Amino acid sequence: MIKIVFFAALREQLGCSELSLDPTNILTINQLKQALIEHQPQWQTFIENNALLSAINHDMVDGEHLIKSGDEIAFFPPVTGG
Amino acid sequence: MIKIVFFAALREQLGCSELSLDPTNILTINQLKQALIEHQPQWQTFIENNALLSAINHDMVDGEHLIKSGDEIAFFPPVTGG
Amino acid sequence: MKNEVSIQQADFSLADEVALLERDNEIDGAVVTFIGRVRNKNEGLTVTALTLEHYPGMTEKLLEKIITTAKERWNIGRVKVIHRIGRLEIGEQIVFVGITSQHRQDAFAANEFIMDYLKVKAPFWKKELTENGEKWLAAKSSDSKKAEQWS
Amino acid sequence: MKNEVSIQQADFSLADEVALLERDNEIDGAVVTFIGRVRNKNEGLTVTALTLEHYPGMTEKLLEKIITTAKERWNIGRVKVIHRIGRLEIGEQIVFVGITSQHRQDAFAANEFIMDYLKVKAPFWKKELTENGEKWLAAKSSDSKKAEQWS
Repeated sequence: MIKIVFFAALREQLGCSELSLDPTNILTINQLKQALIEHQPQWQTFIENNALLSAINHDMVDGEHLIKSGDEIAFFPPVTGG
Repeated sequence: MIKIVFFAALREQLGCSELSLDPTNILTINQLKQALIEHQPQWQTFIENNALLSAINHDMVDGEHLIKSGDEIAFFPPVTGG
Repeated sequence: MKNEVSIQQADFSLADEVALLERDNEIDGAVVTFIGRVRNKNEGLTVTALTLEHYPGMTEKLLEKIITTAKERWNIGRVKVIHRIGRLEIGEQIVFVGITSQHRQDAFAANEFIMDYLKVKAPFWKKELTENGEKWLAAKSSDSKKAEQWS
Repeated sequence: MKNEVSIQQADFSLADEVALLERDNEIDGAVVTFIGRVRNKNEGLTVTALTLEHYPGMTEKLLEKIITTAKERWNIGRVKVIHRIGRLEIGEQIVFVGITSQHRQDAFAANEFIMDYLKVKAPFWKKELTENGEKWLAAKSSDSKKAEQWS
């Protein structure tokens, strides 16, 4: 299984802060995004937002990055702290 | 009369923090330095120190600057605050 | 690296933090601090409060990385970064960066560097409560450009 | 310009000074402070104390001029400069510069600018009490070069 977490505006748009998925047939971040949209079609606009950032196990990654079972994947908007 | 003040290492070298002079025949800072050396020949080395700074009425000035009666003239080493 | 980063809801005391940076530290003559506070206006709107969300775990890791980079780049002594989360009212402290150094130039540069990278890298998000309702802040391209100047 | 400069023997409280800069000031989100302290080493010698002398009147005038220039050059809010005189022991605070601004970059730059100019322009002189006796500090050419970078 993989754990997926969402933050800030994205968390509110999806109405979801965390979910778990079986990563079978999901190789990359981009494929995970497609799986999420199939899972919840109303998420499409928000998940396909080009500004969205992704991290695996607390490291920023791009869409081609490989996913393995046990990973924690995060999606979030550009950061605005400080 | 003009008031002349000395600070820091220069004050200690001269053994003097303040003196008053009649500025007759003293037109510039450089001429004032010569008058001080005539007044106290043992001051020569310290007064002729090229690093010495001078101010008239709290504004930094160079050796050619004109002096007038009532001025406060200061001589001091490069500053080291902060 | 121990205790150099703190993510907390509670307020902090500038005096206490600086005292810790200075304690038993007789070699560093320069101390530079930055404090970011909630201001009452942003992009023309009156702000009444902020809510700060973060990604626990990733935030600390990123801030520690930024501090490590700052230490490699400048000759600095002690470092402390505090970032608050949760609801904050106007005028409240949000973020603190404190640096000691033997050289004031290094303390200034490292402090500004840490703030610039924190702004664009650390996973915090601000939601403003304004006169027009709640609003997630948009990231500013000027912040990205400022951070790029260090590379 | 009122109360922006203080030359004093007494110590000062960082917390109180920052509180004054922040009081009734809900627009400036950034506060940058610099503190210079007496360190225990200088140029390889162990220092036990410092004595600071200044030129009363000229010091205040020069610091006010430097602050005016900083305000022309950067978008800053409030400014406070404190410089202590007299005998100071190891670890004691010597100088404080505090700046508030709507923009952290301006607060950092103006603070460093004021310190750089204070160092080379304001008529203060430090005498160190070292293991080898008393010694007036020599001005450093690196300080002059640093100040020139702003022009």
